[in-house]
Parts: sequence; structure tokens; C-alpha cells
Amino acid sequence: MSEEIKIGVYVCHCGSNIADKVDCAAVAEFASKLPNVTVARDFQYMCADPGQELIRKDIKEQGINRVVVASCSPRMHEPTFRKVCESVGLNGYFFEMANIREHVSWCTEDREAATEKAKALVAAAVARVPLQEPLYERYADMNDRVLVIGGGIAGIEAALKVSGGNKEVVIVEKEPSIGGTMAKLDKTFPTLDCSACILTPKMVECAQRDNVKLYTYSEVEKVDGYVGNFTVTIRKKARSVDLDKCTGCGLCITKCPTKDIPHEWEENLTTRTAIFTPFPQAVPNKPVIDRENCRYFTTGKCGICAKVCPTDAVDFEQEDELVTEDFGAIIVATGFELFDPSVGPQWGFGKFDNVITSLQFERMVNASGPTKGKVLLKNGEEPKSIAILHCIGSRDENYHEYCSRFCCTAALKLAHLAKEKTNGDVYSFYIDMRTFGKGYEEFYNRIMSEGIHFIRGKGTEVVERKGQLLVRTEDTLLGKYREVPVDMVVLMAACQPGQDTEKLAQTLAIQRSADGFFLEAHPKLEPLKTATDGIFLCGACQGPKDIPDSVAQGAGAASEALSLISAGKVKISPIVARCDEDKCGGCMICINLCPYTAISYDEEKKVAVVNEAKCKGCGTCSGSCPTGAMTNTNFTDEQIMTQIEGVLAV
Amino acid sequence: MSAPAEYLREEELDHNLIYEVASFPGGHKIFSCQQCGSCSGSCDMAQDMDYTPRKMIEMIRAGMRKEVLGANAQWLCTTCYYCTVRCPRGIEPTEVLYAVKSIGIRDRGVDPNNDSPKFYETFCDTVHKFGRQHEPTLMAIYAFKGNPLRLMGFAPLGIGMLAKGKLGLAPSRVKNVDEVRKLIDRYRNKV
Amino acid sequence: MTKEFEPRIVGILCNWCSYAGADLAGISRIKYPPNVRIVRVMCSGRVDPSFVLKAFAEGADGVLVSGCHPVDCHYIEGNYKMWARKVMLETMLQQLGIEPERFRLTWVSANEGELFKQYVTEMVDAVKKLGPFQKPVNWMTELLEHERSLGTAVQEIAAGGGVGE
Amino acid sequence: MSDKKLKLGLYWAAGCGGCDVAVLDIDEKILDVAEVADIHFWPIAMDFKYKDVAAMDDGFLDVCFLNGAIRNSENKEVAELLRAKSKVLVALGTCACYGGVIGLANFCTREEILETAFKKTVSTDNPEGIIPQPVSEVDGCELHIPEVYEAVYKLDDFVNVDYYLPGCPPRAELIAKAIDAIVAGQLPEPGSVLLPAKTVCDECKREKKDRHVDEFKRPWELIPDEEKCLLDQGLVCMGPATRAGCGAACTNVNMPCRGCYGPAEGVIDQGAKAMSAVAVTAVSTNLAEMEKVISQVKDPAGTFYMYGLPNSLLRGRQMKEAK
Repeated sequence: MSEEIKIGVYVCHCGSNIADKVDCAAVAEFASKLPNVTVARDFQYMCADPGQELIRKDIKEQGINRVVVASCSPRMHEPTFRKVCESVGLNGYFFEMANIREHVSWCTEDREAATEKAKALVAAAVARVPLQEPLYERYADMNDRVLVIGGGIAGIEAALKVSGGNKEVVIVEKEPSIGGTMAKLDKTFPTLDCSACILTPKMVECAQRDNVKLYTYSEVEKVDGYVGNFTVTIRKKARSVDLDKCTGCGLCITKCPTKDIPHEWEENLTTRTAIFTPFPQAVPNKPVIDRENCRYFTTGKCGICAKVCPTDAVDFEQEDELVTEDFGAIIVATGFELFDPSVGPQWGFGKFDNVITSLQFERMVNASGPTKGKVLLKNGEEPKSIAILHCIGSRDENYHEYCSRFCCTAALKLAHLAKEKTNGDVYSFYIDMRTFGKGYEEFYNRIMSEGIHFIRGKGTEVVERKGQLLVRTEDTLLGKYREVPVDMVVLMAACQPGQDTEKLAQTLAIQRSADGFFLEAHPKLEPLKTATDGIFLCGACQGPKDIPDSVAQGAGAASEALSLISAGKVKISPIVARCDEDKCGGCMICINLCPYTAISYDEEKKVAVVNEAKCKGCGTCSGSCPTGAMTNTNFTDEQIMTQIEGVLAV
Repeated sequence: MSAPAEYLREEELDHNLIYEVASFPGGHKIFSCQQCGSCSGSCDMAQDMDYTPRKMIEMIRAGMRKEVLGANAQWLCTTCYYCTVRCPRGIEPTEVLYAVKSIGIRDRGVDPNNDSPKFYETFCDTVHKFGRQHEPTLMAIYAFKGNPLRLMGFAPLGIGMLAKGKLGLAPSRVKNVDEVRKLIDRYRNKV
Repeated sequence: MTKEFEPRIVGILCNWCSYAGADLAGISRIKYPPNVRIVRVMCSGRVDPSFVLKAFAEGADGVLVSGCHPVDCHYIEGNYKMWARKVMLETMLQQLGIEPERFRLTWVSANEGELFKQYVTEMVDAVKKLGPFQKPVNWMTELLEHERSLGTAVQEIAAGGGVGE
Repeated sequence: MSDKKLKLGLYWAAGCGGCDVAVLDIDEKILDVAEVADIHFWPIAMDFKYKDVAAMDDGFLDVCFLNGAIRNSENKEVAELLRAKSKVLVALGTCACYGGVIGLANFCTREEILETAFKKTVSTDNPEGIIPQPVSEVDGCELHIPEVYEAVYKLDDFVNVDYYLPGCPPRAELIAKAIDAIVAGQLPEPGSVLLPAKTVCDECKREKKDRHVDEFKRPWELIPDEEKCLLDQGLVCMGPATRAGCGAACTNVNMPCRGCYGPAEGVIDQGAKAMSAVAVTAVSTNLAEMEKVISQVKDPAGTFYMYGLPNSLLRGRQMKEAK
């Protein structure tokens, strides 16, 4: 830069806040002798209008082209003074602040020492400011479509809310139907209203709205770009049924000869055909062929479904299709899965026929489920006693340290249903009863009066003695060891992150917390954001959540997305990392360091490339760049080192 | 107790006990107990009880009939009603313990070394007889049902009360004593 | 000099937690020794070990680096990266003859003004006990004896002053 | 180009002599050099005396290649002399540029080194414990030998250097290329390093991928995979922080780079930069685990400053006892 550096230094008294402890005039006098300093003044209140005017006047009349204000914390007034500079045409980043209030006058007793420290900080700012570069805030255009990954209740709610805001939304669901876990439930606590009754209208609405597009039996394959400009590749798995042609008449299902496939959606309590719809209210209510079990695909013979189909919708030749769509924001709503209790042999799951999971029991009590709503033992008889074991895999450092949150109340609901359906003895083995939600404690109280046996003590082990299942526990309220004989055991299995969480975290470049769920940007203040701008979370993919919370989060995530895309433009902070391609050796150390995956590797040039829209300017990459190619704007090596020289100059 | 102290025999449990207790006046809310311990925390006698009121309720729920009826807690209850006032679930532990006492006397389930039921019975008998209470008679009969010597301990108290005119030497009888007797008989028969 | 030795310590603080914590100490009028001069960076992850060495080379008696508590990093895990560097830097500084008390990495959150005071006070006390950071004056003498224009920076370092006077 | 032949000088200060050998390694190219240049000073190859050099006019030599660091008063004296006599002074090799391997001496004091060298080694036979002194009396005469300095210095600590050609030793073709450039008058800005701006990673063919190290190992603890980045395999490799030019000679033969070509362009402290880059490959959210892994790098200062301690910010160990 050939332009002569002219620094204006302004030492603020802040009334008596600074002047009491710092000799401001002496600091200004000291500053006036520093290199490149043209004017150095001290003034009552720099942030007030007359103070600001002083700076403007010096810039205009004295040709000041670098400004140093020694006053309060930059966290307070840095934006103020940047604006002052910009108001008279000087780039805001030609400004530097020395914090002589919070870091000097307010925390120092000795006036002499305070003045000396103030001088050092001013010297550092004066040394640094000539090295500062002009920086500009920039804006990128914003696509206003929203992608929702996961079509459970959280994702459905999010999609409907976005759609209600008149924006286009796409739902990608890996299963053949949307609905998620909620679709499997019978009743919902605490009101005990029917799950399907409140969910299916919302599912249908997703299918009917013009600005909601559904990709079921599909997965997100790849995500490129950054906030406002994501390009997403979606894999539409081959359904073998042409959704446009299929009317959902179901004839193919009735004719399919392969009928003995465990029905995953029914928690394997029954079987299904190779061409099937997961459940009667599925959306879209059109079948899919399970190629692994379909005779046509395994033996090449059969094809009955195709023959009976009146609309010629069965298409064995169909292949996975990759579609690419652009979005401004992404909402992740991939939900959870149930902990597999067979991991812990002590609970007897998989070993004893009548030890089942909560979701299996849920299907059993469901009128449209495999037993038509009857609670039945494997031998077809009704159990006379049922044990419900809480915290299976939850609150247990061997499995999941966290509390799965909804299972206590769900267990109460199941206890109620068990009592209602069998009128037998129902035992609830719990560690603590955590009924946190609105109306939940009242629900608990109500269920208690139904004569359920509540035993405070973890159902530690299920054993069989003489054909009788026994649940072993310590009744901690009585201080007694007990072995309670029951006919059926229901395990309240933990809520755990879905198996594809890790893969999706990589695809989306978002973080997971130690428990494996997706990590929010801030546990209190940014519960729906991720650290990656433009990607939001809702529902149980962020941590165990019940239906009301998932719905609230779905709506919240929609609001986050709408608020983002409605702005139309993305603001990009000028404090970012920049890579000097001439210096970059392509060592790729920086690439893993970036938590926002803002750095990628250019295979052709063999250098690191920063996506400034993704970069948040932390500078961690620069801190470990072995060649100095990666710089952090406004915090370059040179600037910081000079500042260090400066603070030690006095 | 016969079985190892820390082992609960499921086959010995009486799942009806809780319903039985619940059928007594004031017992119906026992199901709601959340085992917070407010009752025990409020109880001035808890330190002398073998089972605290909270634990009594839990034992009732578990169906530990023998232990419940044989406990001393219900007999130590002074019916101060602190527990009832403070229970966050509206349970009336005082009434629950009354129910336990009643069942215990009825079923002869009380610890034979426990004299309290005798006192209660004597109390009722005295009222049955006079239609009202007469303390010297009560104490005399009660004393002879157990150890008469212990009457000596109460002598100074009795003398003091006599001096202040709080006790009458001769028992008096209420007018329609039959009505009172009917009332008591009806309840005794019901239980 | 009869005056008590007043160490000069360079504090490199992250913007979101520790710098804000130091601000809070000021706002709460917590008094602490004036020996730490603060340089702000956006994240402790930005702190290049060169900055620490630079401070010592410029005559600092100690260097205090401070960031958000683990898990709380504004940029997710920049502080862990600084911690990795710190582990290696500590050994390296020891090999370079710098006492461990002269370099410290701490975690101070935005509401821990008191903790910031505590760390500053501890560090100032420890460094005072050690005395001034000794630069290898004898090497520098050999350079100083050599009259040449290029040597000015070295001379200043040897003389114990910083650059930029 | 002028029709006059280029006047060339070469000198070897505190170093191993490998740089002089590297000059010889340009093979037949030396004939081309002879065609365009006259060598006026090259103690390793021809008989010259310092007085011959002293007799030259200032700026007589067109170019002088000086290798080796400055370790004693003789090194310094000759360096100053050659500086005065040369139009262009090139620091040849890492010792001259950055202090080199011998710069590791800066972890010790002069006294420690002399004690070790003249008294403590197993093979030393020095019953009287004599340590050579700059000035000593022998048979009534005063005998002078050069004074060993307290520390190892790089050339530009004492004289102005026009160009740097680091390497331990610099590859012969780089020397040849430099000579060509000089002959053609195509030298860059004074002060430049006559090497590509990139680093060894740029020249290294290995596949870099994980950038996460669970365990640091010493080279003899494993036979590295020949395709994968050595750092990814847990070997401390200075490649990311080392100037390119060697053609990744070490990593090509399955050995990690030790940093001999010095820092990348503009880097002030190669060791600190390399350390920072290597340390973060062990990052995890388990602080104790991280500490365990990082502590497996036993000698970070010796590892990362193997070739550049005198060129680092602190230049060497801070000697407390120094007064």
C-alpha cells in the first residue's frame, strides 16, 4: 500500500469511569509520539455524538485513514465506531479498539499502573492498525425452498408449517410411508387419544398440499453448498411400483405368494407379503416390493403381482434414481430408534418368548395391530400378570447414560392399557418416576389409583423358574429383595439415535453430541440450530422427545427456516479464513480442523479452498496451518504478532 | 420375622390388603401415594416406630399383611393429623393407620406383646358401658388386662387431675346409653 | 532498581468466553494485578504456538492463553485444538528452558470474572517468584558486538525491550 | 550477459561439508559452469589463502556460495570478508540459511559442549582435561585459534544475505538451476529463497486422508504403508511445514520428512508451525486420551527444530545461569 498511514488515536474518559484511574491526557500524549500517529486526543465520551463527530472531522479534515479508540470493550462499541468510520467513507476494519475500561480502569487499583497498562494496549492497537485490511460484509442469494429429512411427526409438522408460510418444502423419508414412530402407537399419553386419529390427517395433508413434495423410500445421498444454497442429491430407492400408475387397490398384496416375511413395521409380531404397504393408513398408500424377499427377484420366477395389477403399475425394471434439488435451508427430523434389549441378556429379550419391547406391546394393544388389540402370550393365552420394566438401556452407563425422557409416561400408559385389557396384575418396576410434562403427573396419579403395583427398583433381571418368569429387583422403598412372578415382561427400551445418524451427520457436516444424537448449536438458546448455518434440528434426532415436544420443535424449526429464507439474502461476515493458494502445500491439516466443513480440497490445484459462506471465522485452521497460507482476516499472524510486540512495548 | 429379613416372599403377599385398607373411611386415596415421606417427616412418633408411616403405606401396597398388622406404628400414632394436613397427594395416613388398627384387632393380627389393642378395646368397652368415658375405670381395667403394677406410674397424674376436678371418682352414665351401645355394636359387627 | 519486579504477561483470550469473562471482571469492579496485557482472538483455537514463543521472544515474562470451557466452545471445539497444542508446547517450552509456570492455558467462561481474577493473580504471583524471564544474554552479546544494520531487532530483544519503541 | 566470465567463490563455514559435495554433484554441469565462470575461491577444491581473498577489490566476486553456520570467530571473519568481496552472497544449505542440524547445539551452553567433546566422551583421552583456548602459550609463543561462540548462528545474523538456497544438502539440480539463473541474470528479489513457494506435501505423492492420529510412532516401530501419508500413520512428518524443493526425497523412501529445507515462505518459526499442525492431528474430545497420544512425541523441540533452532523465535534453550 503506497498510501501514507495516518492514525488517529482517541482516548475516552468515559466520564470518570476511565479518567479516575487512567491519566487519559498522558496516554494521548504517549500515543501522539508513536509511529504513524497523526492526531491523538482524549475526550469525555467517545461513543456520544460529539466524540463520534470528532473522529469524522479528523478523517475528513486531517486525512486520518486508521482509527484507534481507547475506551471500553470492543464487545460493546466496536460496531459503533466501525459505523462512524464507514459513515465518512473509511472502511470499518481500519479501526481498532483498545479496551482500557473493563480491562484497565475498572480492574486496577493503582493509577500509575493503570496508565501504563493503558499505554501498552494503545501501543498495541497503534502497531496493529496499519496492518489491517479493508474488509466487506457480503451477501449471497438465498434459495427459498426447504428440505425436511424425516417424515415422522416432527418432520411432518415442520413441513406443514413451512408450507403454510407459502414456501415450497420437500420431505425425504427413508421408509415407504411417512408417519414415523408415532404411526405405530396406539394411544398417546396423557390424554389417551388415539395416535392414528390425530396423526393421519396431518399425513394426508402433506400428500395433498401443492407445495409439499414427498420422497418416500428415499434417502439423502449428498449435500453440497452452504446456507441459502444447498444442493442436495436424493436417492429414490427402486420401489418397483410406479407411483403415478398405482391406485393403491391392494390386489397385488392379496395375491403375493410370499407371505412369511417378518413384518418390521409390526415389530416382527406378524408376517407380511413381499409386495406390501407398511400399514393401512400409509401415505402414499401404495405398495413397495421388498426385493430381497420377492420371488421374482430371488428366483426370476413369479411376477404374479405384475400380472394381476389392473393399471400395470408394477415395474420390476425400476432402478434407484438420483435427483438433485436446491434448497435454502434443511430441517433434520430423523427421529430415533429403540434400543435393542437383546444386548443385555439379563432382561431375557430374545430368550424368553414373553419378554417383549414397549413398541411390540404397543402394536399388540393397537386394534389394527397383529393381535387386533388383544394382549396375548406366545401360546395365545391372555397373561394374568404383566411386568413393565423402566429404564432398559437408559440411565445406564453400560448402554445410554441419559434418561430417555418419554418412557416413564409411556410405561404408565402401557400399564393402564395392560390393566384395561387383561385386568390382571400389572407391575411397574421403576428407578424414579419422571413424569415431567403438562398433565403427566396427573396422569401418573390417575394410573396409580387403578391398582397398578408400583415397585421402586430397577427390574434388573428376568429369569425363568419352573416355566414361570420372575422379575428380580430390590424394592428400594421396602428395602427388600423381590422376585415377582409374571406371565409377560414389557421392556421400556431406551430411545437411541438411529443407525444412520452418523452417516447423515457426515453427509450434512453437522455434529453429534457424546450420546450420539445430533448436537444443537446451544443447549439453551439455540436448541433448534446446528453449528452449520441453515441446518436445523427438530424432534427426537436431537435427543429423546415425546410427541408434544417433537411437534413444538417441528414448528420451531420451521420458524427458524422461514425466518432464514424470508430474508432473501445471507449475510457473510468478513471475518473468515482465507487460503493463499500460492503458499498452500495441500497438507490438508486444516480440513479436519474445521467444524463447519468450510474447507475443502481442490484436487486439481492441490490446495485447500475456503467456502466463506460456511466459515465462521474462528481461525482454528490458521492456528495450525504449517505454511501460513491460511489466514484469519482481521486476525492474521502478522497482526497478532505485531499486537504482541505492541503490548510489550511499554 | 421368619424369612430372611431382606427377602420378600411373593407368595405370602396379599394383594387385597390395599383394597381392604382403601375401603375404610379416609383410606381410598392410598393408591396415590408417591412415597415422598412427608408423612414420616411430619411424624413426632416416627423415631419410635418400627416402620415409618410412609413405609407402612408401601407395605400395604405390596401386601405385606403380617408385617403391617404386627407393626407398632399404628399404635404409636397420636392422631395429631400433621401427616394428613401435609400429604401432597391428599392421602390421610392417620386414617390409613386407623384402618390397619381395626383390621389388626379384628383379625387378631396384632403382636401379642403389644398392649395397645387392649387399651383400645378397654376404651371402647368403657364407652359401651357408660355411654361416655370414665378414666379411672378405663385405667383400672386396662391395668388388670396387662401388668397391674404399671398403674402406679399413672398414680401421680391421676391424683393431680383429681385435685383439679378433671376426674370424677364415680362413673356417670349418659341418658340414652343404649343408643351409644347400638352405634358401637353396629361398627364392631361390620368390622 | 528498588521497585518490586512487575512481570509483563501477555494474555491471549478468546472473544466469546475468556475475553468476555475479563470484561465481566471489569464490569464487576473486581480488582486484580495489572500485569496481564490482553490480546483478543476469536477462538482459543486461533492461538498459534508461534504467538506464545513470539511473546517470550519479545520479553514477556509469562503467557496466559484462555478459552471457553471444554464443550462450551463457541466454535464447537476450537479449545480442544488449543489443548492439543498446549500439551506439546509445554514439553517444548520446558526443553527450551522456560519454566512451566510461565505458560498457562485456562478455561474461563463469560460469567467467571472471579475465576479470571484468580488465574491472573495466581500467574502473576508464580511469575514474580520466578523473577524476570531470562533471555540468553551471552548469545546476544555476540550479536551486539557485531555492528551491523540488520541487527537492530536482535539488539532490542537483547536489551529487554520490545520492538516498536 | 557480459562476455566476461563470472567470478565465483565458494566457502564452507560451520557445517559438514555436504553442501560442497552437493556442488560437485552437479556432475558434468560443472563443465558448463567452468565455461561461464572462473572459480576464484573454493578451499575444499583448490588451494587459496584468506590473504588472496583479502587482496580482492570489494565486490570483485560476482557470486559467492557460502555454506555452513557461524559457530566461531573464523566463520564470522571469513563471512564478513566474503560479503565485502561479493556482489551477490548466497547462503547455501540449511546451516547457512537457518543454522541447520548443528544449530541443535543451542540446547546447550558452549561450556557443556566443550566439556562433553573434550572430556566426557568414552573415546576421549585427555587426562589433563585440557580444553582448547582461543589464546594459549606454547614454547613462549602465543598461539591463536578461532574462538568458539556461545551459540550457533545463521549467516544472516552477521552479514547481509542476498539469496537463500536451503537443503541438507540442497539438491544438485537446485544448485545448477541457481547458477543458471545467475548466469542468465534472472534472479528474483534479493532476500528470496531460491525454492518453490510450496511445501513438501505438495511434492509428496502419498494419499492424505484421515488427518487423525491415535498413536504416534517412531519410524522403526512400523513398516509404513507406501501409499498413505506418513503422518496419517502416526509418524511425525515435517512435510507440511517444510519448504518444497527436495522432491519429497525422504517420504519417497518411506521416511518421514525432518524439515531440512526450512520453513515455508513467510513463516517465522518453522518448529512452532509444524508442532501446531502435528499436535492437532491427535485432537479428540477426551483430554486425557489426547494428552496420552501427544506425549508419545518424546522430543518435540528436537524434532521440530532439528534444522532450524537458530532460526526460531527463541533461537535455543534459555540459559538461566547466563549472566
